[in-house]
Amino acid sequence: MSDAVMPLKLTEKPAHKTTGQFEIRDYLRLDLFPHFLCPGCGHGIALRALLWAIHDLDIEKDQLAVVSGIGCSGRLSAYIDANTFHTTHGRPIAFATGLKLARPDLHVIVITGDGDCLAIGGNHLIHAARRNLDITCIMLNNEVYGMTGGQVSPTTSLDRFTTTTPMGNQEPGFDACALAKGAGATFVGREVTLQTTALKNLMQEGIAHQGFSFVEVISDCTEVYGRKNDLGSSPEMVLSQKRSILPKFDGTAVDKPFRAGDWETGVLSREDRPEYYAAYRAHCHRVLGK
Amino acid sequence: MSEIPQRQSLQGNQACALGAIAAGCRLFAGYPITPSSEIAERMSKELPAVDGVFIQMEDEIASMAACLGGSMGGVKSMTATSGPGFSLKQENIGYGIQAEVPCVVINVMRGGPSTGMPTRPAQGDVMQARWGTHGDHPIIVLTPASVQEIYQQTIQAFNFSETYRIPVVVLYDEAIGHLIDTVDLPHAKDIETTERKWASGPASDYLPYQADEDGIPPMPLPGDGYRTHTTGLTHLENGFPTQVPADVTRVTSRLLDKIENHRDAIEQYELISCEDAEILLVAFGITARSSERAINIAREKGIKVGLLRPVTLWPFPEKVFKQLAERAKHVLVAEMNAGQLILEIERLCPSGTMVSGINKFDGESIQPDEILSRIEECGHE
Amino acid sequence: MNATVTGPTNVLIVGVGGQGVIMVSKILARLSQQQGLQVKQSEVHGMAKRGGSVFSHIRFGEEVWSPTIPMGEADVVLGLEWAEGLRWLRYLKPDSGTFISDTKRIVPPFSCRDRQHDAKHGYAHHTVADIVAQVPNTFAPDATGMAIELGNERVANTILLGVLSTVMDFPVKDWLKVLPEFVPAKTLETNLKAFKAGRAWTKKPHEPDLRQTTVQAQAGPLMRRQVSLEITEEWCKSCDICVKMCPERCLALDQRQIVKLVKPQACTGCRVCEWLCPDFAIAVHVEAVPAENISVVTATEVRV
Amino acid sequence: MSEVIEPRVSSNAPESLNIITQTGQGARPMTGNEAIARGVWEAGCRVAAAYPGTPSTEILENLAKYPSQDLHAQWSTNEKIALDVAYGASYGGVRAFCAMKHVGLNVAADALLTQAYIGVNGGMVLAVCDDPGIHSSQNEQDTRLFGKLANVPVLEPSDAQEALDYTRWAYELSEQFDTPIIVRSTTRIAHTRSPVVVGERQEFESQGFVERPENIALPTTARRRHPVVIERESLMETYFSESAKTQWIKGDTSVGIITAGMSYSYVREVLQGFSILKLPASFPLARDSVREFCDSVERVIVVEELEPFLETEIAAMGYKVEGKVFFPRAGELSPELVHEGFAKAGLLESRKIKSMLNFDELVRPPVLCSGCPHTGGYMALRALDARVAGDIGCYTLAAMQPLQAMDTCVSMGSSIGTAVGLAKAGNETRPIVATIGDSTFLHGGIPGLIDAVYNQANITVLLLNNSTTAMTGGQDHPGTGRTLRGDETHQVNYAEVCRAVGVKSLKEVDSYDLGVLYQAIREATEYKGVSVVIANRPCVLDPVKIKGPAFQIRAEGCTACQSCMNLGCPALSWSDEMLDGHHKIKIDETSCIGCTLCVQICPSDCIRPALELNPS
Repeated sequence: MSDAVMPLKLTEKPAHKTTGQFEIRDYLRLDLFPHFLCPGCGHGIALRALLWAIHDLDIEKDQLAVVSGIGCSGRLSAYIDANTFHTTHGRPIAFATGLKLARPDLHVIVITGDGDCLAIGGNHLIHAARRNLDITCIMLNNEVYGMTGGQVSPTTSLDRFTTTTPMGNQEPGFDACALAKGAGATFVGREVTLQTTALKNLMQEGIAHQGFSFVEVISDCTEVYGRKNDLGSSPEMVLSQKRSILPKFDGTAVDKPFRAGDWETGVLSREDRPEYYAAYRAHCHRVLGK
Repeated sequence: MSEIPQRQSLQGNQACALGAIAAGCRLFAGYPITPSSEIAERMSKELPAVDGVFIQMEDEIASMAACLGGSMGGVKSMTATSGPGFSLKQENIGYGIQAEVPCVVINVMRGGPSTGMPTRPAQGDVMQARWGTHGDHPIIVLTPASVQEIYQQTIQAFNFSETYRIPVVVLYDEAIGHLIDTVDLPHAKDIETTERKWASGPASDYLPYQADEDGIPPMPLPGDGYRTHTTGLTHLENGFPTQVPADVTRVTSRLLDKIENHRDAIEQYELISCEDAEILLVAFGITARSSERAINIAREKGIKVGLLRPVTLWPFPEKVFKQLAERAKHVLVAEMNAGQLILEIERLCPSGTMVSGINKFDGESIQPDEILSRIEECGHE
Repeated sequence: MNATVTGPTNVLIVGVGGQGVIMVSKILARLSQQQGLQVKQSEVHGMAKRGGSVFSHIRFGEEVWSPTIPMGEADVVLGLEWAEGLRWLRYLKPDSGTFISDTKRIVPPFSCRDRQHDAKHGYAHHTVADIVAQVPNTFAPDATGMAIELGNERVANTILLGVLSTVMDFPVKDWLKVLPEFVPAKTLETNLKAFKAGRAWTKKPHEPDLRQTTVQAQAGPLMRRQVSLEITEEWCKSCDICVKMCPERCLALDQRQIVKLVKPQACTGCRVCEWLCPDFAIAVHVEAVPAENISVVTATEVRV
Repeated sequence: MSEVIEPRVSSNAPESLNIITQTGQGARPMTGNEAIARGVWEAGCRVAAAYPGTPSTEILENLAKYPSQDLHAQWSTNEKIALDVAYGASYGGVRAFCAMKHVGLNVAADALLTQAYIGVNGGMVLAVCDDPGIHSSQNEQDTRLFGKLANVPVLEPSDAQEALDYTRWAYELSEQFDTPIIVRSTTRIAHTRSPVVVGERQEFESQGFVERPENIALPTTARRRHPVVIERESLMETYFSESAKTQWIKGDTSVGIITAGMSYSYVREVLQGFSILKLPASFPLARDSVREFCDSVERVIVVEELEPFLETEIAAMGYKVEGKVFFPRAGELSPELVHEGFAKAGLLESRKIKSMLNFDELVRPPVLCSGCPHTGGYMALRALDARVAGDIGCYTLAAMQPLQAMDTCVSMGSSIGTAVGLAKAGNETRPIVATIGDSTFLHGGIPGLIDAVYNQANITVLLLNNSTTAMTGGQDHPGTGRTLRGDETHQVNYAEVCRAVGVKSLKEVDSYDLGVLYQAIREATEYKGVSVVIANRPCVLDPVKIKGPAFQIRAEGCTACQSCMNLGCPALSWSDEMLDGHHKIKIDETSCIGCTLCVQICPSDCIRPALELNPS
């Protein structure tokens, strides 16, 4: 095995870059377009934000590895002109773990969905968060299993209808960010697709972060979930994302208080903790006297 | 000229780990399970010294995934488990086969089904190793019968895996896994290791699943500028999914042919006293060791019995077996299960050949006299 | 027979809704009434609290007929806001009028309406120095700033009232007597301080503050930015997000339900459509073009 | 007719304004509206009703300050109801009052024109405030013409003192001549403060309801009454000619100026020495006085605001009269315009104002307040590209930049009918939405809604419920659950009203919830038939000034897309910082009330609570 295959020193990541023309086409596999997502699917907006962040971080496409799981979110990796891996249901973080350990020089980004990440893949999420390996996990939360036709997911809101909750969902959902933070993720953030630039900035920070970063994207499934729950047209669903994230504060309106936010957005937590691979390698060297 | 090998007293599982290191394995992702845990333990000690990475994952699924992930990154990777964990790994073994990702999976067999008998040997995973994951697929399964052979076959497994871009299973039972024996460890330069066929040439012309004449496509290394897509979906030569029947037939056939067409190079076996055997005994792993003893005694008694010990359990060494079976009146299959390999034997035997099994699944290995008595029964017919 | 114009004292108090124009007017009206003069005070409100311009005419003298001050006849124009003060300068007696105005700027959203690249503010561009050059009797304190220092931004009008008191003939004690009738008891002390601060301000020498009030000038655009929208028809899935989210309502779906730039002159190249298109069907290109090469500022559409 | 030679002498200042009913102690400063209210109270009026309308609103608000045992004062649902209520009281034998703006009289006209035939039991006075210059109206119609049409006398005070005096006088005239009387005010009188000497309240013993045939308007009674009305007109012409309030200011007889109301003040302001005839009533014309005056001067010039009403009447008497040839027919008069008119007439030197003090004028149109709940609805309609039939209220401002989300606006309550017509025209491709405020809905919207349902019109009605009559300064109405005097009363439930008239598609939403609002309106427009969306949020000014925690813009996050500027929120303006040729935005924290509308629109998440950005 040659050294070239497995560089062992941690590569420095470039600092933030705020300017520069971003042409998304430079980052796409154009012959696959138009993409397969439904009209108005928020995943497309999230994908733009991700590629924009990558552009602004000046990451070489050759040095970028995108690992995805199964579901609508899983399909996104195919559209990115990079080293892309469309893996098995729930496992992208585990795949990414192996990949990152083998190739710490690569920027490894996981694209996953709410079902992929929190249900079948929940175990991998929490352990990856705990280890703090330098992976960025982007979870697109549209509250539903869109690819399989709209079944209930671990983030489906209460009373919402899905094909497997014909009488309305009665299971409480996960707060994915709280879960990730609780499990030890050293960078946790959440943003909605409507706030594309903020989403891009959050992703940019997440990718630049040394350690396991978790970014929840509030996306929308207009064709399956939206239709089933009467959530309106695509623009309405995008707009209504805002309703759930408005800043919390006490109102003084006469008849009723101003709306309180359901979710917080932006960088929710950040922690300085040794990155897994670097720490592992350094420790081994220390013990072995290298 | 080869140097004098280093001789060590080793447990089977330890030999496996050393074999892996010798083969160039630099990433091990595992999850503890009896009776395979010593492999992980030894790997965790060996890998840092060679700048490799050991990681104990959260479960066997993740172990398998991480193992594939490491390999996709260009590093020889391995995982080790036993039956229950092997079941969990099947999902991603399928991915490895479909996406053609080399890697090595060690399965140290124990009693089953389910939790079964963790500390007792068995050979019940023959069919799971072949058909454990869904769909039509090829597989390579190696089954060493001694501690020395564990060492060698682990290296062989990596070589096959790298050559044919396929997960390779090394299947042995608890008895050998925990057996301590003297092993000759060759000097590094005397160990033949195979490197993956990497993609080269202009990226614009490159199709990640466009096979060479040997049926095996060169693999892209991330960072080399090929920027390909890897998927578990049935995919075209360009790596992107297809559902067009003709395309699916073509690409899936190639996957199958990739192994089928290289049987001669892959199939390995050992023949003992088969030249004139009228009774052909087929056995592998620890059972082969009992069988050898039984044959020796039977031969002393004048019974014309021989042993075929498949080393590649899958693909099964068909050609040689058929030749032997032509001559044999009786074929005996000894295995520590209720009859698995025998199914393949029955399929391969010419009609009229008597096939019977020597089966045991009580957590004890099959003793030579048990085999001997069955040989004698056949000999007296 | 010659008719002559009679001359009561005319004070025009102007500002923006909510600044306290009416309170200042009432104080002055009361004061002059107490001096035994006839007073008329006319105001237009109604729209005032909707952020509009508020003005109040105060006329007092031996005989007052019209409630409004003829143009060019105001003895004092008192502005509670800079641009409002300037707006009513036309009413000031050209030779002898006194102009008193806070330098506070309340920029209306309307003056920020130009959406084109390199657009300029519509807010008044004259500085205190510009005005002093034309109206020697100008008092332009930063009353709001002084009021904030006193702890209550709302007493800026009382500071200006203090300035006003120095140019009127009424005795100071009368001013101080009227003030409590119109200000809330709890702010009386601050208001009295503010009144005195206003008076004191006029005693100090003041250089016209050249930094005040001028919106930071932008360098003249030698280059204009040309916007073009690249629409990939084949990729558009008619989701309507761009159409509904475009701040300028430039976009629409055509008969084939494909996005189209329908109001090119309104497009500012803000990129919101590009950002929110889940299908990457819109790309906004902004290119710098020499200004002389552009006759009409309009975006173009490229369909691919 | 009296002769006045000396100018009036100012009165002494009052010491206290505290006790509104107090009399004596000299003159006190009052607006015209306060003075009319005082006159109504002093006249012993027992019932007063009005619908708010600038510039008349404060009359009833001031009346409500007088003791409730003295008089009942109420907001009515519209001007016609107000007039009916007042007239009912008059039927009942007590003095009654009704106030409205000029266009309000259009609504009440149906009742008024017949009341003129019926006559009065208790004295009946209407104060109608015109709005020359259209400060806050949809036209500048001249109420004097209405007086003539209705055969109802029109008194024209020229300042606050006269506003009080004429109002009291009007009651005497009303009872003496058995007719309702209009006191016509204008914006300048209504909102000008000048000293007023007040009087005491008269109390009357009511004679109760008087049964007379003309109480019931039937063809037979009307036919009998019309000649009586005509005769009354000529009786009053004589009366006014003999009245001391018709003033002849003796002067140079080369020119005689005939004027009334506010115009009189302007004339006195700019012109001295000539003969002036000041008429207290524009209708019926004091013909004898006019004749005598005209005969005494060489040249007759009429100075009047708006229509050439007096000019036409006097010309019809056979005199050569000049007026509108010098003075504009449109817009409000001013000392400048009157001066220029006299200059044209050759009486004065034209006054050229030195224009050195001319500066760029800043455009500062009235805008919807920071946090105005109407903004959200129009943002949604704007995005929906709806054809919007607007109505009268603050929200009419949404027709202007930047919202520009209103296509029509006619008169109170017109929106729904207009929308029905647009729909029935059958050629509109955009969704048709009528927008109407809560007060306007109650005023004149409900019949329109019934019409829409009855005729199965395919329209959407957006009821902008801010729980007040905001445009006129926050008056109560039947939807607020409070009366003019602040007492609790039944509160109209709009949803029930809509359902009761047959609306099947109905949704109530929060005006600040942009996403939901948009969706509700969009779905409503897709409904076939009449759909109603009720958007609820209280006005941010009235009855309580709302101020929540302010927001601020994180400049580094602002992409200068200017999406938020479409709200037209006065708290938002450009900052000096620029990005890609566009100004970034800043928020004036003192005016931001924290409604979150801009936060909901911002695609960059750069608008955050000020407290979060500056915790100190």
